[in-house]
Amino acid sequence: MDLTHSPADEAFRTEARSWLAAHVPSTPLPSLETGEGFAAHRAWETELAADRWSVVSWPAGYGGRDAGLLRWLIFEEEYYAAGAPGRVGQNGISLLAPTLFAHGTEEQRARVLPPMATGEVIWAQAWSEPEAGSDLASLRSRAVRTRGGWLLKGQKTWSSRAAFADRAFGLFRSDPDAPKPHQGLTYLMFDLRAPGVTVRPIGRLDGKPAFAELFLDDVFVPDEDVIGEPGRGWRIAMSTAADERGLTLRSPGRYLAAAERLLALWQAHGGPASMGDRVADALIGARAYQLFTYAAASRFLDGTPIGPEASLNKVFWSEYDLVLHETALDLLGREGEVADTRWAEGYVFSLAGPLYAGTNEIQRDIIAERLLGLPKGRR
Amino acid sequence: MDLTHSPADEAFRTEARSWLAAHVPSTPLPSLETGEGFAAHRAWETELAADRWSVVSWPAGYGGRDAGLLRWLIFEEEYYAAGAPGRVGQNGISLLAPTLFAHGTEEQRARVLPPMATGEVIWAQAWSEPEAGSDLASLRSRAVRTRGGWLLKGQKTWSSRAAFADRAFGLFRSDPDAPKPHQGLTYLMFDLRAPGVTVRPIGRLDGKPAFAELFLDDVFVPDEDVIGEPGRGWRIAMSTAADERGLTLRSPGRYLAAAERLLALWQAHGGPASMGDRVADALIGARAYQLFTYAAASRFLDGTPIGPEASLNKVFWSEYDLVLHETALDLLGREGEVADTRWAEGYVFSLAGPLYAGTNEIQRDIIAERLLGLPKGRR
Amino acid sequence: MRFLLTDEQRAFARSLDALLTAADTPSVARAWSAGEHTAGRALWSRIAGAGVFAPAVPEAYEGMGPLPVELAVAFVELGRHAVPGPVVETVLAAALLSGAPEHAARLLPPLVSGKAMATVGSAYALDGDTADVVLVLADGKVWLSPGCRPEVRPSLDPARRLAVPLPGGELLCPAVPPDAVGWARLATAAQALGVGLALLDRTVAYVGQRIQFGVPIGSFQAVKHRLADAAIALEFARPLLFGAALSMAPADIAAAKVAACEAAYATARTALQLHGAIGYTAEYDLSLWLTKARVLRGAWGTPAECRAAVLRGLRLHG
Amino acid sequence: MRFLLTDEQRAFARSLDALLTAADTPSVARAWSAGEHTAGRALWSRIAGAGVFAPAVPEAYEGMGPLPVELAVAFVELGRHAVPGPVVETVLAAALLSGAPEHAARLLPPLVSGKAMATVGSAYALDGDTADVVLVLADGKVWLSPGCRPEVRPSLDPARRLAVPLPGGELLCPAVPPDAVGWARLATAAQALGVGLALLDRTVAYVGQRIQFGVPIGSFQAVKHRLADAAIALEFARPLLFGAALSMAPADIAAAKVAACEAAYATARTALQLHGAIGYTAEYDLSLWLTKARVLRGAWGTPAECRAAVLRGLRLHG
Repeated sequence: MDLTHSPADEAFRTEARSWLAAHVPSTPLPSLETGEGFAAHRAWETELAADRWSVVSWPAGYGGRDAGLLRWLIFEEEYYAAGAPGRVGQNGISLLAPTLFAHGTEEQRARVLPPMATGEVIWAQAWSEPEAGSDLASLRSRAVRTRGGWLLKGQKTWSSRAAFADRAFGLFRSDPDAPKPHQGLTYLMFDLRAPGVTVRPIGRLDGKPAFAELFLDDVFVPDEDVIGEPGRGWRIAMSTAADERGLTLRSPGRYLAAAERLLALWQAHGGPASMGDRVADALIGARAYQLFTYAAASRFLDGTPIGPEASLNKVFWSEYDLVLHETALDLLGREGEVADTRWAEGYVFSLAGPLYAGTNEIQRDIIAERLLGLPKGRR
Repeated sequence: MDLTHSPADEAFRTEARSWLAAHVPSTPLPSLETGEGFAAHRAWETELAADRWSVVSWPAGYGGRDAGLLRWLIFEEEYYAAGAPGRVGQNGISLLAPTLFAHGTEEQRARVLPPMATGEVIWAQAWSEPEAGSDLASLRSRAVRTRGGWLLKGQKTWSSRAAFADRAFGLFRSDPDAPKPHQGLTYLMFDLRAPGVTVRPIGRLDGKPAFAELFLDDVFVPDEDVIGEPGRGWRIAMSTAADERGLTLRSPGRYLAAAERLLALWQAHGGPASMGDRVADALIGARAYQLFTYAAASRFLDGTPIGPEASLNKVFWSEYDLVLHETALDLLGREGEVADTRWAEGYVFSLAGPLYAGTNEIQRDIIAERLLGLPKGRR
Repeated sequence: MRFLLTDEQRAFARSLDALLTAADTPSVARAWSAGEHTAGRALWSRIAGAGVFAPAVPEAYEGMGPLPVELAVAFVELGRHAVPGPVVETVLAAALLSGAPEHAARLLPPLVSGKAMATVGSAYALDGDTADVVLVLADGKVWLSPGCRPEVRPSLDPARRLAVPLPGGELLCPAVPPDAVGWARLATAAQALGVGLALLDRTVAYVGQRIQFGVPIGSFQAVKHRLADAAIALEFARPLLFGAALSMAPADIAAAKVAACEAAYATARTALQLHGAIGYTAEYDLSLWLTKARVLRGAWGTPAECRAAVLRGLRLHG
Repeated sequence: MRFLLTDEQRAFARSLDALLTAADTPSVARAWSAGEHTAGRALWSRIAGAGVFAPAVPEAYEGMGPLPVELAVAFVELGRHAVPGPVVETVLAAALLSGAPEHAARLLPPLVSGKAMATVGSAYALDGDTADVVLVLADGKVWLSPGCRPEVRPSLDPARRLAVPLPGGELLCPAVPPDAVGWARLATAAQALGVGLALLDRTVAYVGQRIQFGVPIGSFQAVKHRLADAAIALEFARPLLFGAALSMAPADIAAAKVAACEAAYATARTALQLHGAIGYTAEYDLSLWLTKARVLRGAWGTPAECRAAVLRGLRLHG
């Protein structure tokens, strides 16, 4: 049992830290949920990629450093400790790319991954539909066979980043006669500027267009943009979803940095004793999340797949993040109402945590049934 | 809208206050969950009754003062503010007596109520059975017809006060062939010292015998101790249960006094700012419970029956009571571990609140379905 | 002792409810958020005409006050309908001006009638970009400000526009009347309770019709229990509000504000969770109440300030 | 970096688990509560023989320490089985005596072997009525006490007997070694985690077989979600415990103690609620863990003291 990193890993940390110290913008970029901010964040992805810091865990051939899970965790710790910008490329990098590594063709990887790494192509996800929120098996958007490819018809929603992104990926019903609802789905990539695509940005609570509705009217997708076998999309997506809820969606580095900022805020307000317990709990929670992740990573590196404990992780970080931001706003007192601050923006972002990537209700059902073995029942 | 009491009611308050100031024991009685304490509390009931303070809301003919709901609330405020002992007669006074007033015969009232008022006869309740906790309709203990009465057979459990009490009341299955499980039940009173009754005291968490198991082996109950019509016991009991969960099980006076004591404890510990919010919330909660009760009492006096809002009340007081005692123990720090203190005893008592008199899970189902109108579902 | 609203008070609430339902208040609030004040000013005149501000103004200045219970009744409705604008601040301005007789006769009657809209602030003044009367609390004194800078800072509640008062102005009172802030707190508590009740109602309706996994999500026990907890919190805040209105004691008002604001915010969290993504969008009306529930917690007394006032002053036995 | 227990550490836990399962530890605990110490002393020898105390004692005094990770492994098992007696206090005594070489050679080896049982207290000393060595912390010094008064005060956990040390005694150390209490806190955190895990396991088993309304209550969503929350709290406390054992930094230990004790207590509340009345009885074994979960929160560092230590010392970037 050992929590110390190898000298080589520590050297990697030092290298990352030095690069970040020299490159992280000294003033925050505009919100990435605005057109101006999106462009600034895309430029930052390009800057990261120029020195191979945008996708450290990928193979070198695609722009990465073959960094492995532990170095990825180290990089994330340094990244957020340096106060670096949010990652506008995250949908592609942490959701689509693992799917391509597992299920894509060599041709797809060579074509799709390098421009993803440089920020030249920013990806949106297109999972949800108006009638299929937590219940993904009830998707209704269609992919209809045509010569050399597929025609997409239907509607997607809650497509994060789609207001400004270039391309999207998602599941479409290619065989409406399949015997079960989660069969007959196909995993596709498509261009958000292709003919037939209408993107309607949706404002989140603060009005910023953090996601969009997609109306798809006979959008042509060539066969080369199908991932894996047609009709097998559900299984392919579930492996992506397991990643999404697993170790890589929210790195511990993010919360370690946030908790340190909260402590500084509390101290700057004179360290009021009435708020001390909540600040202490934020510090404890960040450390717990870090160490939980190191334990899970150690098991994973030992060959144990990430199982239903991914649901523990999802509930924990999403509630932690929200409570941390609520504590910050309470410390700010009446100033906490002002919306164009980092804390307020983080608060609005954190409000979505418990309800996306599988609502926390679904996650608790999974924990109870799959981890604890309680009997299934109607929910 | 008016929160002031009439001059006559204030005079009643003054009279109660004076009497209590002159009579409340200056040192606390031993725990009423012990034999010694039970006897001391019974003597206190007798002392209350001697000056007609034991059952203020009953008619004068049975030992009361015809006090009405508002004066009962006033009396309870004064009673707990004076630091008076817990009421060992409460099962009879607040559960059985209302049933007798509603469903008993004049003969039963004349025979049962006066010795209940004086503490000569202390009553235990006998509702639950081992396989019927929250699911009372599944009761299995039998009442079998015999000449001039009934023979009880079976087992009851969680019979509070039964370790030391004189008599008990409960529901028994008199018609096992009734078409529905809540039909064919009969409401009976019986003697805990009758032949065939075995009382096995059960220790609560601190070991004190706060309740007992009752083994009933052909226990004879004369017809005169059946309340209402045989076979109609479920409906009769439900009206009692509605009272139990309604306004009279836990008076606001109890929590007003407890919150004041908590404030004094906090102040005695130097008023630590880190605990200030919790103490403030205890004060706020006690006031909220008092005012909620006055509003409910006003509606009731206007002719509106107590409906599913009784479930709001049950969840509130039971969780409030526990949190209040947890706060006190936390203020006491390591001293909070010592069990033979008033706070520790109150804590152990409060732990039972959320799980008896209808678990809080059942109460929340009721609130959701009957008050909010959400669709029924399997739980 | 009859701790129930009178028939007249209930009728007042119903009339406001009807007025605000007919007025399509959500679209008025959206326009207000965008800085388009025409519809909001029209609604303002109507609610003033219906008597929303009169309970806070003495009869000498064309009001009907002090009638804090009626004020609370009105502000629950304003919260239930997410009425935009400096409604609480106008009440506070009235309370402050009542202590400055030389100005009251001139400034108060237009506030009662709705011809003028007032705001009160310090670093920021809510909706100071459109208010006719801007009071500023600074150095423990009350100032009549020359107005606010035209640009506003955004609030987490888009319908609240935070304007920065211009420096200078006329001294109105050498000291802030101690009871005045109590009126603002009471009105805020009432508004918060109304916000929470609206969130509960809308969420109950939503989970009754939203189908997932083949059934209405309102039949799931986890959903039921969250809504039951919201109902409990709101229904125990309600008597605190009216009890405080009856006594107007600072600690009672503070207790009511804590309970109402915490209940409303907890209900907002539940409402958002049970709506899922659609609740997180600005275009869905729920957002009008969700965002307000958060910011009312801090307005005119943070939870910490109010709990401190409770510890200082709340005595449970009279 | 490999943040996992080794095979040897897992085997150590398994062997203790087997030993304590075979020993019918619940009945040992019940006898202990009644002041009948024979079975408990016998069990004490066996757990000491299995190596429970050796990790806290340096090799120079016949221990194997310092091995805080192994200590944590052992104490999770002691908690899981509700082992009675001053197990934490014996660890603390070992840590205190290690700083007093003139006494250590005499007093420590019997603690390692289980021949002697130690306790440490101030106002009260846990199980001081039976312990062979009683240390007292007073005035910032460590004293070797002549013993305790025979009568004990009851604890909320009946298996914990609070004895009052007799006055006087021999001065052992002029100052409490700063790291010593850390060992007690770590051991308490581990014990609490074990208590919480046992409560979760027993409750999961119970709700799977308890039928109400025709189905196992474990199929109700409200039941599932409470148990899921308990699992989350415990599984995030676990890495804090072992991380603290690796660093032995005071703030890390304090963080682990807060998290483990709060998780165990929350699990106890859930366990009681889901068991219903039977969980509230002393005769049902669940009570052994329920009551311990409450009192461990306060032992060797209250939540308030531990959170203060976190604020003073926990730095997240190294």
